[in-house]
Amino acid sequence: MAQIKSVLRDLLDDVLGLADSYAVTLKHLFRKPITEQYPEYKRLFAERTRGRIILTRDPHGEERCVACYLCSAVCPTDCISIEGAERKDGRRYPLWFRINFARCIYCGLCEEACPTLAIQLTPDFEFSKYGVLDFIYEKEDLLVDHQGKNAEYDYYRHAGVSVEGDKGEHINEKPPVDVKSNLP
Amino acid sequence: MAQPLVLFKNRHPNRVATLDEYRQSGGYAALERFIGGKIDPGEVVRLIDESGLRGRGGAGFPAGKKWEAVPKNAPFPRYLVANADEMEPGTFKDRILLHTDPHCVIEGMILAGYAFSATKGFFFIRPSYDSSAAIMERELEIARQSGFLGKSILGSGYSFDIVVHRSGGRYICGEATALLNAIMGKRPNPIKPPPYPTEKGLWDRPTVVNNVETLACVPHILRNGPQWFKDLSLTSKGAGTKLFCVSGKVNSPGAEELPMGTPLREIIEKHFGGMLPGSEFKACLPGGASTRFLTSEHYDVPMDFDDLKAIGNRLGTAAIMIFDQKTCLVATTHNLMKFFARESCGWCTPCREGLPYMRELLWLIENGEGKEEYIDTLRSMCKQVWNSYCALAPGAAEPVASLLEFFEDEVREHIRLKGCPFNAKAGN
Amino acid sequence: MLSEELKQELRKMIADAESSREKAVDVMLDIQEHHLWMSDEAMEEAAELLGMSPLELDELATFYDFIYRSPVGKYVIHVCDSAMCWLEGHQRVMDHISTSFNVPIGGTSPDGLFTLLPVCCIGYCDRAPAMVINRRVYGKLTPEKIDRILGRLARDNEFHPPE
Amino acid sequence: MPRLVIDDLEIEVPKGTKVIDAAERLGIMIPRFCYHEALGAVGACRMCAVKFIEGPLKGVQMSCMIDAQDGMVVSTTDQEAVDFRKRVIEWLMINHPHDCPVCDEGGQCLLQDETVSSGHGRRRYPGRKRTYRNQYLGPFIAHEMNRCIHCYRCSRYYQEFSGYRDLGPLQIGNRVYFGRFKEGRLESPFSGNLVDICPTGVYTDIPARFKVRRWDLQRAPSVCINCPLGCNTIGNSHYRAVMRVEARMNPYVNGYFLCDEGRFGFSYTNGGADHAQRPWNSRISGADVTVEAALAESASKIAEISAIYGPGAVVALGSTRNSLETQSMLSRLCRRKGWQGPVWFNDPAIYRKVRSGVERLDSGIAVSMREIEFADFVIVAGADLLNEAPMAAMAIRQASRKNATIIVVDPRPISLPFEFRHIPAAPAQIERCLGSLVKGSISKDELKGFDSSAKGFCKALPAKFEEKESGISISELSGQLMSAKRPVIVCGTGIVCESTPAFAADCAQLLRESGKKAGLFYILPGASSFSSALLSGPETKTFSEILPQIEEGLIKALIATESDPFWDFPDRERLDRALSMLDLLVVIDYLPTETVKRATVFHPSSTVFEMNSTFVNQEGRVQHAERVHVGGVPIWGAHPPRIIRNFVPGGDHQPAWELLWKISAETSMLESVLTLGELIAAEIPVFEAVGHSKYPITEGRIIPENSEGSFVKPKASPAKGQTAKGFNLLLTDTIFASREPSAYADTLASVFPEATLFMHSGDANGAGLSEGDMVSVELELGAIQLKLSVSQRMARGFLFLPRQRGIHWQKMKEFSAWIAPERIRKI
Repeated sequence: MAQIKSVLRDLLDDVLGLADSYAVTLKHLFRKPITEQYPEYKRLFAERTRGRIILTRDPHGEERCVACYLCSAVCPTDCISIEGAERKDGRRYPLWFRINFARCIYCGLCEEACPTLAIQLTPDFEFSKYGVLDFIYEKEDLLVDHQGKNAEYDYYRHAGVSVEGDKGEHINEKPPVDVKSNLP
Repeated sequence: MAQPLVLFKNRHPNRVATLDEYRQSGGYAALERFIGGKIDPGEVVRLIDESGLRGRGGAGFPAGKKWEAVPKNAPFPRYLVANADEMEPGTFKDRILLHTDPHCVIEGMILAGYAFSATKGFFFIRPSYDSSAAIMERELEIARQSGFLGKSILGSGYSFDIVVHRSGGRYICGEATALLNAIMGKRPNPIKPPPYPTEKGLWDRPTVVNNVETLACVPHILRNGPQWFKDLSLTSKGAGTKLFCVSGKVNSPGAEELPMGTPLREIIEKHFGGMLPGSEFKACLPGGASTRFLTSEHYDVPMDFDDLKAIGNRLGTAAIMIFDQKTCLVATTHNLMKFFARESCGWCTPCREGLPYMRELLWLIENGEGKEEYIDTLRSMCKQVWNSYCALAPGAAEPVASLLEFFEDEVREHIRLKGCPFNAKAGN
Repeated sequence: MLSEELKQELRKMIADAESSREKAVDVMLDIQEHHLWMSDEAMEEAAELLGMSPLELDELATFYDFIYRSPVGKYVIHVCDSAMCWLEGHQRVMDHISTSFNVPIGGTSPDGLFTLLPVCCIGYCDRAPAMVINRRVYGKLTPEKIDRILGRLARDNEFHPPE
Repeated sequence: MPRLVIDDLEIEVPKGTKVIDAAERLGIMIPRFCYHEALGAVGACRMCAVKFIEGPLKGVQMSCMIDAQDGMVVSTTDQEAVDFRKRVIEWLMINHPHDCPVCDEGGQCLLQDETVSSGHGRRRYPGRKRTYRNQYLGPFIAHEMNRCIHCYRCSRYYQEFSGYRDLGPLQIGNRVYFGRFKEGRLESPFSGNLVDICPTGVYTDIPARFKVRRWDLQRAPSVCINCPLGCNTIGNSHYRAVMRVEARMNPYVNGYFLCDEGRFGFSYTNGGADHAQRPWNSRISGADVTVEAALAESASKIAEISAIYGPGAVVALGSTRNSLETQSMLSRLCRRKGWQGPVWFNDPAIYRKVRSGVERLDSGIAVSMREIEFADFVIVAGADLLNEAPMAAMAIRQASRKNATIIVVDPRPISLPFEFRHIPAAPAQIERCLGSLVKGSISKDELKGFDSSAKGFCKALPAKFEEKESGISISELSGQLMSAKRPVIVCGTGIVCESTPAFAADCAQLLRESGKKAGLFYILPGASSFSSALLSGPETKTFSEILPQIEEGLIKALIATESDPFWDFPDRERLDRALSMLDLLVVIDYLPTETVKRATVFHPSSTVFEMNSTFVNQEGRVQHAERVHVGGVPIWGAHPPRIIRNFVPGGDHQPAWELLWKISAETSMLESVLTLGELIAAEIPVFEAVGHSKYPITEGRIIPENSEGSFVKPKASPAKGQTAKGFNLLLTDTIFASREPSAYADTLASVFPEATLFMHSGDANGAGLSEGDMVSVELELGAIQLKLSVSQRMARGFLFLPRQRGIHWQKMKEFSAWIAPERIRKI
């Protein structure tokens, strides 16, 4: 008797189990689907998404990158190479700037390391090429015409090195010391 | 008790005492007796040591001890420097002394030089005392003519000459080692001993640096004896008289010679005409800008080295700057800090960067941009600047430290009101 | 630019010293008596006389208050701005000189007569506020007194006797 | 020896050791900015504060200012000290700009390190930052005063240590400014050390400016090969280019510092700014070929010529910039193949001087630069140190700062950054002057104690030397020398007579016999003259002696290994003619020399930065230079190409010894000699003797313990006074422009001294010439034009012409010339 009882209980459990999953299926039949029809439909990503890397410009339209080599130093896959140079007015810039996207893992450390907010990751994640060389991005390919995520920041206004104009014209600076001043 | 006049014995309004006047008052007698009489230089040192004469330039180091520090077998030439670079704010006693009785200083220099066999004396004087320098040069020539100075003084075989060295004007030049650098034509940065100037000073030769007032006391002590000098003081530990210069909110500011240990109250009320009408004594700086504020609590303190030390203060140069209840001490301290920050020689970090930092904070407090946390920052910096290279920064910290100790309420009031309750104007 | 006469005089002064560098300040003060300030050429010539490099002399010149490395007027007015003078109204003195005699603070009047500079304590605290003009000191300044002193200098090129 | 406890560790240090150094010995690095071992303590930055807990001092004190004393208990981690140091950083940072990303010091900045380590991260100071304007300080050093933290290291180094007077502190208080009186190039040829000594980025290295960060550099210990001193350096490379050279501390050689020629004269290895100046590829008759083709061509042609004309028709040229490996290989090959050579020098006189000098050095008398610093009396005979071996001048300056007497006996208008007595004796008079000086210092008692040869030498020394013009009394100087304890004789090998180096050794020997700890220091030409002298024997020829054989057609093939006869052989036309007669000119080099241009077969060799190599400096110190990078055409300066290659462009170069071995086709050689170390030891037996057969040899001196120093009887020096009317024209070196390889560095081109002919002012007056005139000097093969400089402080009857790149002095027929007065004219 007890045996029969247990068989029946098992049977009931099985039926209920089936009914449960049917119920879920049934429920989902009437739900809005989550999957999207990529690439026909493209979703908007958050600004902070870590996708393709760009080099931004400062509010005056100058290159933000000063070729400080911090991004290449921090890069865990060593995919950034740079050579720094100096403009006539004393401003540093990258003579060339190369990212090997075939190696990039989009970790965003370069963006964190960048002291001038030049290098930024964008939501663009679609990256497939036929040739390996096509993954090698040069400065021309990386440099964009906008400020990216930080519209106002202008590193050279804070830096304390003069580019154009005299010393002491940056934010929070005193006029330059006049060595020959008669003032005490 | 009558005011005993020693250094100011020959004081005439608007006139310098002549050599004759000085001689009539007993001048050059000590020189004749000691150098002319060829009494051993050691005797000079002994007498000065016994008299308890302490340096009048601010530090209060016993003069005799300093001369003794010149090693007996030290090389020649040896130099004596009279420090008339009186740049401590509030201090002007040396100027008055030089305009009163220059020969007193000259004789003091010669005797001091004799004490450790110096051959040349430098009279180092600041540029704004140009008139005093001119008087000195004139009187030195007179002394030279009279045989008190130059080759073989009074035929004794001891030669000593004095040149006037004009400074280009900087507070740090008053620091003994910086002063030596200044004389040698180097940048006047202090040098931390050892070696002490008494071993390696000017051009690596033994050099003694004494304040002008200290030197002026020497002939009087030698003439009248050490006990006489000791008895001049009102306190048992003190010795001699002291030139007190009083400025600020009193009726007749100026310099007076008073016995060492005269109480502050007596100085102000009896000798300098009392506080200005409508003014009440709030605080004073008892010994120039690098001493601590002395509050009315200690209005009766005897003005002597040890007594002031006992209440945590210093006699310094005995330049008493008196502030009344209408004076904003934050603004005053800011002004003092501005002075010290500007006069830092720029050698060590605490002084060069720390003092402007403190000045900036005081200025912000005074001008209503102060924050509570500045008080803590100031307080810790007051301690930390003690680790600087020379004594300038520790001295500069004294007014601030005492401001925060005795007048913290006033400082907090500034911060609370976002401005100065006295409406004082601190120039930055 | 230094006259041969002056150079001769300076050479003599230097020869009397223990070491030539000792006279650096005196030489510069002397040159200023004639040329008002230490121009680069004056510095170079003075350095040569002293056996120093121009830089070594400049190390001293820029250190000291009373050596002027920038052009100054005929009369350099240093107004004390330390504790006592500040308390007694050094700012009023500065402002008065500045407005009445057209001297910018830290600069020189257009006629090249006066230069106005602050200075730290000059030891005339008992007669505050005080000022130094070409190393002559005037205390207890009032607007009237300043007008008298500077007026006389401007008019007659004569120093007012100290009071 | 005081014992003290620092951070619970006990240490015993020699008396006079500062607490900061005692801590360093325990491995505790107390932060510091102003303190530097070479400059000493001044207590300006107050960064090295520690707390003294027990002992004679208490409280927070500066560890650089306090001598270690018994019983001190010091804590570097005490909260009060830590707080104070943190505050000092805050003070220093209130005005420091926010420019680390664009500062070349970033990544190697002491201030950056200490700021991070102190935990100071946020600026609390509410005021504004102080700013300064910068100055132009020349082509080497960039100035950025905003970054200054006023540690005074630069002015102390520049004025006190190196002895120049054009950079120092101006102004007062927190406006102190370190700079020059007026903008302009720093006068010191040691200015590059400012970069190393500045704890932050006030002075940065212009050639390396903005190129690379320290963390991206490939670094390796290297040795400077421009002059014989062998200063230790660090080569720094990136993207296949040597970016900068820094000084490497070696207490015996260069200390912490380096001269500007050594520091900035490296760009030859990169082929200059456009990378085109270096011959990168193998060539046959001017056309680029593969490495293998060139090697095969050389090997077969050499074999062919040997077969036809005999091996004696092949000559191997080496030079004094060869590495020890190359020199040993050359020496071995010549012997085994029967080639003539190796030839090391052009000028037979120089060769003999170098050899006689090296023969006379022994480990007892040879001093290092470090030992010169402790000398109390230095005699420089026939050497223009600042131009011939700059860092030696710096070493003598340190002796001078310790009050040593310095005497320079040299006919040239010497200038040095310290006080010295100059006796402008003619080259033939140098021995006379030196001899009388030494003789005067030997007392009669001392003379009695000498053995017969010393006695004989001493007695034969000239008793008197009159030097009227300089007004210097030799007898007075002799008196000073008599009381000296550690005299050093520095002897040049350039303009002096052939007998002088040995004579100087005899004088030093005599001083040693008289109980002094005397030293001898030679200035040799080139980085490896010492080893070339060890590798040569009495029959070794110089190029001048080989040249007639080429002209006669006896020699058919020349193998020039890093050797350029055009560099220092006088008669260029003759040389050109002779070389064109050769059947084969094999050139192995890394510089674009004139000889390279004429090569039949050219093989690119590796520079010192591209291989492991060994050099022996002029005091016999063996030093190893490690390979810094593989080399090749550098990438910087232009966009790197977008191609994928499996080879390094310009990467064909090989060490010269390897190329030599390959073209010799001497395959059997490795059977008898297994390693480079054994090769060297086999060629230079002294290596074996001092146990240096292992390779690489990284340290040690190879001069024998005590060579038999036998006194040579001094010859009677010629009588003074000129017979014929005219001038003796001598060639002399000048800094930056006279030495291979640095003279090929385009970084130095802008500082090449102006071509100047030196003449005594009396002579000039007689000839109607004056300072600054442009003159034309008619040499045997043509005239040269250059500026005239006159001086009173030089020997009369002499003209000195700098052997400098860009002056076509090779219009002389011999190594010196006799110029009649009419052949020098003002134009």
